[in-house]
Amino acid sequence: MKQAVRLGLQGLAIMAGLVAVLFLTFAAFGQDPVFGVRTIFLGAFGDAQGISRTLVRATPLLLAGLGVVVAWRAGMYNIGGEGQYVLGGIGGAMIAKLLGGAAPAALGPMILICGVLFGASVAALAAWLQVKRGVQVVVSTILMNFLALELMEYLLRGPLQERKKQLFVTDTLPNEAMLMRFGAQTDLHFGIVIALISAIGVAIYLYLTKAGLQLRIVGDNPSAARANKIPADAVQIRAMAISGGLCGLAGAVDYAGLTGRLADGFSQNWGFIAIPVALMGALNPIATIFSATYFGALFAGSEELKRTLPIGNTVVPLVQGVVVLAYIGFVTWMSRRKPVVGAEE
Amino acid sequence: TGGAPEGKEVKVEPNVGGGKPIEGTLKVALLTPGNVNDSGWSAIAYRGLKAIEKELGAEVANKVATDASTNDDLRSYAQDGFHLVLGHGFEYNAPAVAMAKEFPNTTFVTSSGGEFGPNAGAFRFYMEQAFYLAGMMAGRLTTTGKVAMIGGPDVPSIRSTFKAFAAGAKAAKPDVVVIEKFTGKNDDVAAAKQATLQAIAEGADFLIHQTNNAAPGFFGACEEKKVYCFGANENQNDMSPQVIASAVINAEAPFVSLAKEIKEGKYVGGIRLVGMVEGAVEFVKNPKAGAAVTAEAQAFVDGAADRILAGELVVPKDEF
Amino acid sequence: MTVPPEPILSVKSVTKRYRSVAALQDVSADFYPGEVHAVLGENGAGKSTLMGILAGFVVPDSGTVTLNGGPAPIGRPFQARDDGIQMVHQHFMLVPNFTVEENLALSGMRGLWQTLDTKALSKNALSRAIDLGWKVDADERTGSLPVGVQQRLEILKGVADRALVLILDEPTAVLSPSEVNDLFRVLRELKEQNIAIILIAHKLSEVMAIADRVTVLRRGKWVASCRIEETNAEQLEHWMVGEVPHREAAVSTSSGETLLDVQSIDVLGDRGNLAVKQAQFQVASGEILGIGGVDGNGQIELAEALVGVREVAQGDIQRPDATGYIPQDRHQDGLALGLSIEENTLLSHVPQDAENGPMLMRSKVRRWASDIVDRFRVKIGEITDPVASLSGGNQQKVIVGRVLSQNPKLIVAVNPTRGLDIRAANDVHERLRDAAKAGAAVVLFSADLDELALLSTRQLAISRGELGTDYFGSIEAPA
Amino acid sequence: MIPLLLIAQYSAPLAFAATGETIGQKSGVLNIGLEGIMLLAAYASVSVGLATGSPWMGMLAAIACAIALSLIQGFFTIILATDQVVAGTAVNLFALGLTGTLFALGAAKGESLSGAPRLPEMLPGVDPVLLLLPILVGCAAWGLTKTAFGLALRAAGEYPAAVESAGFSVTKLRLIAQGLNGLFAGLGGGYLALGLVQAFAENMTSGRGFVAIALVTFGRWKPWWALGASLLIGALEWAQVAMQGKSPLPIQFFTALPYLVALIVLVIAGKGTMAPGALGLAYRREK
Ligand SMILES: Nc1ncnc2c1ncn2[C@@H]1O[C@H](COP(=O)(O)OP(=O)(O)OP(=O)(O)O)[C@@H](O)[C@H]1O
Ligand SMILES: Nc1ncnc2c1ncn2[C@@H]1O[C@H](COP(=O)(O)OP(=O)(O)OP(=O)(O)O)[C@@H](O)[C@H]1O
Ligand SMILES: [Mg+2]
Ligand SMILES: [Mg+2]
Repeated sequence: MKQAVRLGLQGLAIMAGLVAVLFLTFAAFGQDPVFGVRTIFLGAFGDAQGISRTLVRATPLLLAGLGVVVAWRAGMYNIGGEGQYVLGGIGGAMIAKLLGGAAPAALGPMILICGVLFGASVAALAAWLQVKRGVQVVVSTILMNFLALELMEYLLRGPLQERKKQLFVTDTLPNEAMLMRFGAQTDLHFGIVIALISAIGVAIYLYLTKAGLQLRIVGDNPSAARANKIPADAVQIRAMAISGGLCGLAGAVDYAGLTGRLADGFSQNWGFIAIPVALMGALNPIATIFSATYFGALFAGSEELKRTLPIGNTVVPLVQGVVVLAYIGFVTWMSRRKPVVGAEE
Repeated sequence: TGGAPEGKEVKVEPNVGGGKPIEGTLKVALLTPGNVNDSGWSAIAYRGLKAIEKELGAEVANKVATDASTNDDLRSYAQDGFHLVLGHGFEYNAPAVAMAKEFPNTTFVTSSGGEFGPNAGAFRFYMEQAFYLAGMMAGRLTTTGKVAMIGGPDVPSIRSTFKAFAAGAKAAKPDVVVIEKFTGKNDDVAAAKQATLQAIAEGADFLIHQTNNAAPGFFGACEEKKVYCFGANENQNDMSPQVIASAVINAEAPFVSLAKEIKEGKYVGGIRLVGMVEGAVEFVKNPKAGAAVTAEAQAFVDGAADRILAGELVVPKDEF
Repeated sequence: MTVPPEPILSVKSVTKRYRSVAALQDVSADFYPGEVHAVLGENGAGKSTLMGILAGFVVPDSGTVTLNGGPAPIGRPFQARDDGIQMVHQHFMLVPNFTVEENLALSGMRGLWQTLDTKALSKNALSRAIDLGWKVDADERTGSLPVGVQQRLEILKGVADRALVLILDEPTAVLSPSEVNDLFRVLRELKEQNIAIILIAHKLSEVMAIADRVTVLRRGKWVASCRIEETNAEQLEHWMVGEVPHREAAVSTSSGETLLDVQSIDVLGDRGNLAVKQAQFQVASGEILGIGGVDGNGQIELAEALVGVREVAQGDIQRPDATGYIPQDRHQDGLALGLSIEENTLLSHVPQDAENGPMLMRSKVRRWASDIVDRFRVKIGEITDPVASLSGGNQQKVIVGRVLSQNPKLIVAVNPTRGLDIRAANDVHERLRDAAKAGAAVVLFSADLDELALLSTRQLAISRGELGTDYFGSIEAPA
Repeated sequence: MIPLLLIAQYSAPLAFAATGETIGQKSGVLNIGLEGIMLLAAYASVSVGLATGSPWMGMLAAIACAIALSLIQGFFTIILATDQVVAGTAVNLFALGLTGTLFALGAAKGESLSGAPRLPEMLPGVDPVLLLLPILVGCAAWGLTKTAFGLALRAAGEYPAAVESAGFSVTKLRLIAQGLNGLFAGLGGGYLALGLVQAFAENMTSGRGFVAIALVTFGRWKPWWALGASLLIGALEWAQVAMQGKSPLPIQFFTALPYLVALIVLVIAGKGTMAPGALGLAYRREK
């Protein structure tokens, strides 16, 4: 109980701190801070449109954030979420192209499955390269991000180009193949449910299954895992596959739920932002729901801001950078002050 | 799964007119693919928007819209009672036409794109005309027999203008070699310079570009190597002494006349091609170019321009 | 030898608290030049804390420390080092990827802003090595040297320059008997050079062999100090733990069925070297096979091969399905320190009834973990606390507990009591013996001859990857 | 044929950044914020160069800003011991947002960030910064292997506890390394903007910082090798520009080539055992 109160207070303190950071950032650039913070808040939570906007932004962040959680918990520093997200979209678009107009109702689920498989396979490849060839995942996934983007650009100009061969985009998905929408008033789609289910699934996997326990053991101490016959290499490759699968799912969900097509601007850096999302969620799948929502709100609110301020576009990453630094600084500072749990007689 | 309900549930639909004259302040919103300070594609549209604000006293708003936010942005502006929502790019066309069905009282117009509806349409800047003229001038003036085009991102609109430039060059000098390089990026100034230097090294002595934000790299290379070049999109004649002319889009005139139509309730959905005849596209020579442009070449190009204006010369363009 | 009247280093009534824990309470001691002064005590008695204060790493809450009659540089470890107080840490402070010369140069450097002459910077240390009769290859990669040699480097770092006091924290724990002998020879030599040597050790036989003077701590309090002649092993043990723990004799040889059958196996090390050559032996139910030897002679590789963690390059091993492995280094191989105590009890084995398909049954897991904590008397706060919050001994009990609770037919244990105090070590010994009595085959690797003698029914020695019988040295009596 | 000088010029930003990152990684710190630090330096070099009319002031500003941002990141990763990847990601976001916002504010006032003054050339095509590159790479290689500081710095990246016991502060060493990393990133970003094109555009680093991080592994944590790797990638880039239009392969294949080659080389070179032992691990002093 006391713990819950303390956590709650800490959460409040963090929220207050984050608002203060927003406030100061606006002030620093000579913008009216009250107006700025108000606009962001109303844009994110002001009405049904705002809330839906927040949830729509939070969806890929949560899915990719969960991907980061799973990989990092296994000691694999996957920073290739962006590339895996793009590949998820590519996978979805490929199956849509392959099936042509056939079975539009079954297409939605197929897109998601293909997205997962595409993301999972490259991430697993990166893991395999680390385990077998010593190529660090941190480095290989950076390079794979670039490669995924180039691949998408190529596909949009070749095999995946729309039917009329005029634009560098894919055909737009038929409505029946899109994920269920919650109303015509907003973009809110079924993806948020998929993301929430995934969060619960990841939580169950990590904390309530043997495989999840093994994954965390490997991440904490691969040497101990090996000495206890837990196949650390296989566990790490599996973790990366799950991680890449979730990031790929994020891409596929955005494709089938939001954009309905792939274009050069498909990559919106959700895969990168997912890293601070996961870390602010303390690498815990349930807490990641909240941090993804927070970031989603920041993006959604800043959409409103972009409509009104000339610096609206660029001030968002600035705020995010400051927020993440302030947050990790605060958390580290707190954990230093926290008394060490000792068990001395 | 299942698609979005077909517009049945739409309740937020301010009565802002449509088909009838608008009383009170006209509200116009603009979506651009990039920041409006890119001194390129997005900047053009912003100038058009500012002209609407000034000449019609309209309330204006603008925003960068990505693929993920396009629908939301179109819808939000419509819900906020904007009478005209401009999407500056082919990528907004399909979503805008679809969205127009849900908001019959708002007009959605995109730059480029092939779809339209009763309250939605597009106008296509016939930029190819100016590029064609630039190509002719380059073809006429080149001493190496090689001219070049430097592109940033590889997109249909840029490819189409490059085709027109190449056609113009060939029209002036049938055996001209046309070099084409893309950097693949919008903002990599160094890559733009690199590509330009390479094209010059391959022999090009007249170059045109579509590098948007990265244009300083293009001009820098031309200046360094003392070769002549053309500006694009905006009037870039002052950006470097090497610029002999610019292929310019004037969005002001078509934007303002469009806004007027909306205000007077006269807009009819469709696709319009706006080019040199409408004053939307222009090939502006640089008065400071001096001897770089021979009188003969200038006359040659002027003649072609006249034929374009007279409708005798149809410049090739891609559909997109 | 004569005892000079003045101590070189002395502490008066020092107290050091770590929040609720009083690591040291009102402790005083004097250390004299030319003497080996042993500091004894159970795990957590405060020995390392006291050494930390002497070497300037730890700032006491109260009390005074004097060096040569003047104030000692408290809290300024580098000043302390320059003043001649040198410390050899329990965990070596050597860069594994550096050459010996680079490591010696690193510790010989006095400033950063100079060009590097590793030869010159390591010259002192290397010449001391020759004085002390040690052969050291300056170009060898440090990490690939045996522990004993690494420890020599640590000592060389300490005595390279002016050394008045040399502090060694549990130096013998990692050494073979002959290496211990060599260390003691060197300590005696250094003693002759009038250096004050302070030594922490858990083994009384070693203390009796080398020390001139002892100080005993118990739970942070000073218990006794005296010259070694004035006391004996029993009394020291009494001072340390209050009562002398009961010791059982080794189990008698049993003639049960053969559970482990090792047929001329070769095992490769991490770098592809042949770590174990043609090992061949059997262990029967109820038997405890002791394998002695110096660290780095193939024990780890053999142990890992026995339990199936490492593949054999050649030969064959027949082993029962249920095997338990107590690895040598609990932090490296035994525990996932970031996970809870409960989760660490599942590290080597998840009990069958706690598994339901892929799922873990929370209540069953909790019961399994609490059982281990209860039966092995692990002192914990909450079972969901991180295992890192436990003291070294209690961490070891978690490992021993989870391994023995799965009722393995084969137990392979490597130095299971290293660093444990007498009482905790006795506990572990008893558990292993019980397991053997209950019919398991036990293979015990230990560098500790006493432990081998106490537990094993049969003994082998391993040297350079080969198993033999006559390896054991013995500890020489003081000259 | 691409003149070697051009390859050197256009790979210099990568080479500066990769050399700095090599120093940083040798001390145990992975600097994911490299991209952002270069971007800030690029902005500072052009805006200050234009404002003062002096390219020297521009370069100085680039270096100063890069070091400052690098040390801010160091405050988090080294002093507070937060996760290095997250802090670096945050720094990238921060720099992208900061430079973009300043650029937008300037553009709104009608300021343009092109046509900055350039540094005088010492030899044709070689300005003092480019000349500095081999000198500084040499200094870095020499400093890492032939000075006491280099030994301590490498030890801090391998086994920090040993450094502390030898009497040197791991925190201080890593901060110095992070500062040097910033210095090099500043030169790289400044050279990219002021040296090569005398102009700034939003996000003009276009991933060069990330590629530089990969080049450190590619270069086996050795400054000269990092320079070599940068030159190789630079040569590939030139080759792709040159080959464009002369081959039926899609443009994207060529633009992907440098990343593809880097990845393939890493796979072939195999086991990264050369990586510093404590790379990416925060060090907290025991008390
Ligand atoms: N940095 C610290 N923070 C908190 N408690 C500490 C710290 N260092 C030591 N202690 C506590 O102080 C007590 C004495 O520890 P110390 O390390 O001096 O014991 P020791 O006699 O060296 O034990 P061992 O034989 O296990 O090495 C222990 O209870 C320990 O938990
Ligand atoms: N988080 C902690 N809080 C309080 N005391 C701790 C903590 N972690 C360790 N200690 C204490 O610090 C001392 C040293 O810990 P460690 O685990 O190294 O024990 P050890 O017996 O000295 O082990 P080893 O011989 O393997 O070094 C122990 O006495 C332990 O109780
Ligand atoms: Mg101790
Ligand atoms: Mg100990």
